[in-house]
Amino acid sequence: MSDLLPLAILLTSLGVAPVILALPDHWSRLRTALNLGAATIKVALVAWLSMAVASGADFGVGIAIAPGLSLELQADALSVLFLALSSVLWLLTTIYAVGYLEGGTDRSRFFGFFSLCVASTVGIAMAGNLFTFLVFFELLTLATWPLVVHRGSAEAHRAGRIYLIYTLGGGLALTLGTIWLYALAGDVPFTPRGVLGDLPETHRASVTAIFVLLIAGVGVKAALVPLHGWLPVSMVAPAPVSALLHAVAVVKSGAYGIMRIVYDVYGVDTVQALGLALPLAALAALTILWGSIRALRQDDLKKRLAYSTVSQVSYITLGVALISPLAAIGGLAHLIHQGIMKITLFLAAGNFAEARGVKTVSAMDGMGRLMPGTTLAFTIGALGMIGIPPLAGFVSKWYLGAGGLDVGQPAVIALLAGSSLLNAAYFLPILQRAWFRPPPEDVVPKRGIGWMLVAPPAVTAALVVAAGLLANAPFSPLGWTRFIVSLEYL
Amino acid sequence: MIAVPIWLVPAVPLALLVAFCVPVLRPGVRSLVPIAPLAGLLAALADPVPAPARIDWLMLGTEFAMTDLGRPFVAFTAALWSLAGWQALRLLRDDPARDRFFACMLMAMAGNLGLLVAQDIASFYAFFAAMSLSSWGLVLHGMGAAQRFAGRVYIGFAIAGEVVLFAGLSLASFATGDTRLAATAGPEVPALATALMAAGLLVKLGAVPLHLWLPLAHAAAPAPASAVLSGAMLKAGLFGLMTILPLGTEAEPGAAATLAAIALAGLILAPCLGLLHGDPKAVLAYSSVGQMSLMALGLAAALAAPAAWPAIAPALVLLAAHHAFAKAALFLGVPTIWATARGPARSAVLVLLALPALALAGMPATSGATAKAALKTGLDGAADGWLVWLEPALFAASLGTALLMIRALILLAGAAPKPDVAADVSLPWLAMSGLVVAGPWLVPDPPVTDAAAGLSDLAPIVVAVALAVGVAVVLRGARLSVATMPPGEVLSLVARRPEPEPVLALSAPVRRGHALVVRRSRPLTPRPERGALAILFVAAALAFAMAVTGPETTHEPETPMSDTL
Amino acid sequence: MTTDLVYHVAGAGLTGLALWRLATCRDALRRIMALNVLAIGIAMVLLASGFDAATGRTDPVPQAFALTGIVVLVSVTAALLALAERIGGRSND
Amino acid sequence: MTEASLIVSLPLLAAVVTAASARVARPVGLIATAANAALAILLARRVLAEGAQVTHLGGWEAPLGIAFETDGLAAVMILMAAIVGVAVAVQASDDRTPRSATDPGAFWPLWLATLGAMNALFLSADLFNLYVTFEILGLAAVGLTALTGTRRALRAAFDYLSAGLAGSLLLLLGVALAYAAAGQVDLSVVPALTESAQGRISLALIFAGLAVKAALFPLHFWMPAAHSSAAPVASALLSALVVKAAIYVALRLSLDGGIGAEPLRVAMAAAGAGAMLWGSWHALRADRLKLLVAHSTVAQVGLISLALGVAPGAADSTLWHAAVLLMLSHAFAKAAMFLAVGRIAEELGHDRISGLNREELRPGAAEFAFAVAAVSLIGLPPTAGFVGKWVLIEGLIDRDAWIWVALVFAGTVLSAAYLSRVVSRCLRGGPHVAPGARRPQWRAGDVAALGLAVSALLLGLGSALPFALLEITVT
Amino acid sequence: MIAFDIVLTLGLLACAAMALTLRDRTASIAAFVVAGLLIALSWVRLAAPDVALAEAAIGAGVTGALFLRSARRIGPITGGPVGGMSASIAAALGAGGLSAALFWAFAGTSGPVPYPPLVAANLEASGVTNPVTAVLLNFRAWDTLLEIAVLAVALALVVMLGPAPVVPRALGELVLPFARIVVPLAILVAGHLLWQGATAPGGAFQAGAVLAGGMLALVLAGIGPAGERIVRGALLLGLAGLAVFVGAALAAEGLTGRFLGYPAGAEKAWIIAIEASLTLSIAATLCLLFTGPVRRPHQ
Repeated sequence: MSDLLPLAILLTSLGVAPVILALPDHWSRLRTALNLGAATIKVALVAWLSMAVASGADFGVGIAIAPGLSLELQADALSVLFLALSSVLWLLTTIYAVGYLEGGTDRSRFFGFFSLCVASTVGIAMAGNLFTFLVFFELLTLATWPLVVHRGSAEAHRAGRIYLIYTLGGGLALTLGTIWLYALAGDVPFTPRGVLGDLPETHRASVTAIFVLLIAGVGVKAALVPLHGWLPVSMVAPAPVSALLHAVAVVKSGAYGIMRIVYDVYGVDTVQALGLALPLAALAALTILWGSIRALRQDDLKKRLAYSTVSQVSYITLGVALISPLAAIGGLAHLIHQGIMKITLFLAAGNFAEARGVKTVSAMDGMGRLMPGTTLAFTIGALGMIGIPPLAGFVSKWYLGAGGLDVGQPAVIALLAGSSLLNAAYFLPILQRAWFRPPPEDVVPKRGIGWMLVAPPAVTAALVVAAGLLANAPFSPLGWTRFIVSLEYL
Repeated sequence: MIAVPIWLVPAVPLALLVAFCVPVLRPGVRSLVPIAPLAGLLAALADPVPAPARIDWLMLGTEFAMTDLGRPFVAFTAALWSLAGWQALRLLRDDPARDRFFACMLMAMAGNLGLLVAQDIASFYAFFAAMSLSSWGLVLHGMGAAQRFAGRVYIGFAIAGEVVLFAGLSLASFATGDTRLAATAGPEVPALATALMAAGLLVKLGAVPLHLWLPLAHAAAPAPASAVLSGAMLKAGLFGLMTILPLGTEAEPGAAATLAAIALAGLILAPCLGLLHGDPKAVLAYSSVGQMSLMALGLAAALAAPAAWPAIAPALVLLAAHHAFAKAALFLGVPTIWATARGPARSAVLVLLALPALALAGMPATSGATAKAALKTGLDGAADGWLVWLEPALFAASLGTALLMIRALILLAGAAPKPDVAADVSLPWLAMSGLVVAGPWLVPDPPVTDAAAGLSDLAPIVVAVALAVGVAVVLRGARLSVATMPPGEVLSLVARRPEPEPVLALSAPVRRGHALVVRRSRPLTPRPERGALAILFVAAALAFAMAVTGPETTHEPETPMSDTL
Repeated sequence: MTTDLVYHVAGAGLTGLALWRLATCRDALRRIMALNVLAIGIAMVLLASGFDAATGRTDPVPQAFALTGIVVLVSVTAALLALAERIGGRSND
Repeated sequence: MTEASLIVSLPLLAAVVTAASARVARPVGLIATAANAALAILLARRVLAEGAQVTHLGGWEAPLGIAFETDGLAAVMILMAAIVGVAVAVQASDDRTPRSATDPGAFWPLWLATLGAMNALFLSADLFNLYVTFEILGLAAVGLTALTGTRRALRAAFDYLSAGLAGSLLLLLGVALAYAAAGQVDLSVVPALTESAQGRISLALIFAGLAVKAALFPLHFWMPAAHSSAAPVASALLSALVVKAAIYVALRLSLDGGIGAEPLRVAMAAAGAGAMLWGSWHALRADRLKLLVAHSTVAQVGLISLALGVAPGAADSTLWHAAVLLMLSHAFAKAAMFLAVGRIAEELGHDRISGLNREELRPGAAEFAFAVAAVSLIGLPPTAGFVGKWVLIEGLIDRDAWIWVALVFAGTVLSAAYLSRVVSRCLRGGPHVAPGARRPQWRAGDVAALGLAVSALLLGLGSALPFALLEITVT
Repeated sequence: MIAFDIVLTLGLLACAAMALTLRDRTASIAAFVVAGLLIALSWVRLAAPDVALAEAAIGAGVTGALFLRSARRIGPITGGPVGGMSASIAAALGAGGLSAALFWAFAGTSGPVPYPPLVAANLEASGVTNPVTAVLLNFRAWDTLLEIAVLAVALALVVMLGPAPVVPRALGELVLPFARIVVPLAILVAGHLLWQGATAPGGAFQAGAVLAGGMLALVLAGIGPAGERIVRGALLLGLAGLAVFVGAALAAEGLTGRFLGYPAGAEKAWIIAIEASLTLSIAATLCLLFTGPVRRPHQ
């Protein structure tokens, strides 16, 4: 059984998806039961898996597709990190989505594709080789598209079209890169410290070209600067979608992809030998600043958060690109921290929109008084993003800074400081409006929101605080990333 | 004495804060606010200093310890927080947004106490950030336009300071390789790291070029908050500097000169700008800037002559404690003034207020005198090069403070009473005044002072009184009134949108007749700030010239500017 | 030798003629007729190449092919004509 | 009774029975299709177990008699025809769907004849025999096209039959020339043909005939009208299976070295590329669903022939495997798509793309099947189309044929463009969805379409089986 | 004799050209039938008697009849030549080039001819002496089976399309006596051809065609009953041929283990039996292809 654990984790959501898709819309109790059941089982299985992986066991199950091609699922330390993030947050977001979509149309379709998305995210996490990664990467695009256009309005479809163009374009680049690599190197399993052997010497030009293609393909989802256009546009999607997918699942799979490519396909020293680390770091830095600057001017709350995601995800890319164990720890930890912080913000933003119809920053006056719980969660998330110490953001920024110095790039510290300032510049005004402005007189509660909408952001906010405070605990995200990096960099 | 675990010091306020979130517990917790810091006080006063505690799983491995440097700081900070909390309870009894105020206050209290006992970089920085961010809440409490403007300026400086401190700390911790706070003062820490850390802390200290937020914040915040802001939080900056600067190890002439220049600028500028303000709390704020610059001067001296550090350290601590109590007494006095109608009650209060004012001015037989004397003796040991100038600087400081005190008392005397302020606001103020009076006896081992020094202490006060009387006569004769200056002298120029006329907490005394600057017939809007601006740039240029030339070239002919002082 | 040469000419001629006609007329019936002529042409070429002038006999296998070709041709022609009638019957486009 | 002989004769017998009495047509048709599927599976297992077999009909050796070559390739194609056939039969058996105006039971004999002809074609190893099987296939396919009896369908059927006949006669001419040049007509003669000039001309004629039959780009004029006006079940069979027969024969000849001649390969590749671009362009501009799907067939056939064109004969075994896998995935996906289109047109009453989204009718299982089939057609993972394109591009990259890689990607992008036109319209609705909007209830057609679409998806995962079979092909 | 061939070829080409270019339908069909006959003659010249017989009966006879029927229903040719002169010139050049190439290719071939010796060697094992019948019914019986399948499918297609049935109008009084003579003669000739096929040119297809001719004469003369049941019977008979052939093939495999491998010794009997059933079914099919099925009630 132990070897089939990855498959079981994958099937908990992959198997449930078609069943939910087939359910008629008004069977909401059964659908919710299925959803929540699958989510809790998955979290339990992931917990068991992480315990096992921590004690050194490794898992692998695969089927051969064609001569030289096989779908492999494996669970190593890095995949458990991403697995934990996506499974826990999926449980919370499912609860939120059930509350959020009360009385909406096409709910079976929504939840069907929702669990399909998570299945593909889990698949991406547990991919054993580049081919499997590509398969689930594309599956993610297909599964997220109907969610982006879920509202069915013209604007949603415009966003859907843009989203599809970007992600399919990226998918094609990734496919070309992967096929080219397979043509040169045969099967490309993910093995710590790379698997290219002597290829970089013999085929230097094509290996570099492949790297560019792979990073471009994955970079679309990691929202690196020139390829980030789809993220703010797809904010038209309902709140749970933008929360789980555009802040956690899709964007993180892009960053995770970059990690896998740099660590497990090329290997850290090959990337450095090819001189590709610096441009990638520069691109990440550019994205960090660009995202924050654009976020300053967005009045729409979700768009501002979207641009902040664009900037924050590039911390991870920066951590990976700075070839140093400390930066790697920072980057990997930020994968988790940014996830829980950003989902708090998006869920809170969803509550504001749902309960009070507040969608823009200028309308946030006095929200602290009207919705204290959600605004507190939003504040914790925002402060975490800025990097205020007791919260999670500080820990990853601390390690990123240390990593930058370790590589002899003090500019990283300046970058981190600058971006913290920018983060403060676009988050603090919101907090100031929410807490220190009297609410407008004519506000009328649009819809009383139940516990299903309030609880998830509160829980994730608690996670943010815990991840920051208990950073040094063995099972905290930081502890786990140290365990991973020890494998990668030894 | 009972052994208080060291980690309890920041934990009690935090626990109260968490309890505060539960609505049903709120009234009970609110009344506990003044008692929260007492855990810190007990820890500080406990005879066997509580053992250091190391918690590995918290943040990046936190460590708490009551160092002998931190002990006095914790003591006076805790006392001050509890009295301010007590008065805040009374003052804001029927303010609808008081819960938010108390939440911010608890967080600031936890941050302030926490950073004094934190021994590792991450938790120090965490408590430091918590303190400055939550005090932003205190500044914004009034929710008026002035509060918003002050808040924006405050948070801008605070965040910039924090980010710079973060950069410095990470550079230092990387260089030394370990995360303990003490290590940041180590020899192998690069100069850039120390400079960055110092800059971050100087913002909190309120040193001159970075002081612009201080008067604004103090004027805008409610009185108890201002008391805590200037009394306890500024001292946190000093405490930080004392831990990160390599004091007592080797001479740092360059840094010492810069720090001295900043201090001198502050000493001279603070009184000038303070006098122009109509709001007593702003005047008191400027006096805090002056006092903090004095302490910075002490640090500069220690940097220049490391040998003198063992003498200067206790003096600085004493000076800090004395300034904390005196300034808090004055700030807590303001609501008392509002609560008492004009007449005999107010004059009694004014007399009682005169005590801390005089202490601040260095009146002999008050804690101020002892503190200044201690500083003088400490500085003597380092008499070389520009240190010679310290003597006149101390004199100027006392003179400036005295003038400011007089101005403040005059303003307070004329302040209109506010009916809605409860009478029992004065109790905490009385307690604080008691502490000020008992100051010299509380100090465990007062430095020895000779009688002669006592006389020379009196001189500045006498000169100040004379000057004040002279100016008053001249003004009354020419029927001129001093036009008050809008707060945030430089920043008010850059206000983007025409801020609505800031509604000051205290309306300036309206008097017919001519302003200092005769208004021309053309409806030119009065520009008193331009005058002040000129003074500002002159003083800064002087200070910079002083710094660049450095100690070995002092004997050249000074620039003419300094003679006119 | 010359006999099968003559019939090669005939076969090639018929094929060319049929193909030319196919390319230049739209009327259903004449197209069907052209296809028939084409088939006959091909059968002729096939049998001519199977004809052995020396023995005067033709290889039986191409004969079988030709026979099969004829039967297939008639069935397809019948189908084509049925379709043409159904279309033509309704209205002349 | 070996599976080979049974699989060939059973459909013909069933065709006769179903043609004889319309009353018993449906049950017999269903049983026959199921039996055929079982036989196909048995055949594949036998080939896997014992490798390729040659059965000489009537006991006569190759040049004189006709031989059945049941190797991996034939087994895969027969399996394809069987599975698609089962799904189509399931939809056709749903008698509530309005059948042809002429004769409700007419579908079954024509379908069984097509099935029998295809099985015979896949097994036969004789050029003339291929010609005769092509004739049966052509006639039956025309019958399917004319099933609906509308004027457009009849006109399209006429054009299809005349083009088909012209194609077959060209093929016959090629066979005749092959006989003249090499003296015999079984497949083993093909390598000899490539030496002499006459032989190469005969191969050229044969490929021209096949190109017409396969509707390859310049000779495809008849196909869009035929496939779009036929009944949904019919067009599913036409696009998915009948077109594949001609491509299969081209592949079989290339495997025997027939395609060695350079001009033929370049012609096929160029025609393929042209077809992709032309088909996609017209699909983008089509306003009716069936026309769009028909043009997409032209494009996909182009892709497959491109794969064949660039594979330099049997020596390089990976590229033609890709072509076969592309054929398989296209067969499943296109059949599913046509069945889905049929169901959509039935529910909506029309198949105009612009009118796809009607407020009172929410998208049902058919739209979902269409979407899944679209994913397989575009060639996104994990479908068989993706694996096929993967193997193709990997082979091309090995050969540094970058132009063709670019073309394949262009084809993918274009297909994504014109298919997303349709799928995005199915998801419209949003706020103004009528409250009483119902979802079409499930019908046999939905089950068939969804089954096929999902099998196209799963074929990607299970493509180890076809690859194993293709290993056993006799070259 | 070469002169005869040349004249025959020229005549053939002329008739074909007339058939394809004349605008009057009946004239072109007449030319087509004459061409068919000339082609039958050329098959004789090319020593392929079986093919000549089939060509005459099916190529000229049945096809001509079908054309005449359709011509009457479709009406005169409308519309001018397609695409103007330049298109036809281009088409002419193309066609000319291709036919020249074909001629060169076919004339130039002198490759090996393995079939005649093989057929000769296996002739007596095939159970019949006529090599063509041996090839058709034994060596390549599979081709013939599929050919019958083509016929059956065509029949099914035509039945499905359901064109209007031929309504025999009175064709004058000569038709009846003509039919009285022709029908029995046709039956006799068909029987002879069938039996002779085993040893000499003849066989199922030629016999079937002649029989079909006889039936057509009956139908046209209006003598034969045109009732629904008779037509259904003919349809079943038409389809039965394929069923019998496939059944025989499977039975043969049951007996000898070889698909279409007739049991040793009894090949002639099996072939004759199959040929008999084929003759009947071909006759019925061809007749139905011409007359078309009875109008379906819901038409």
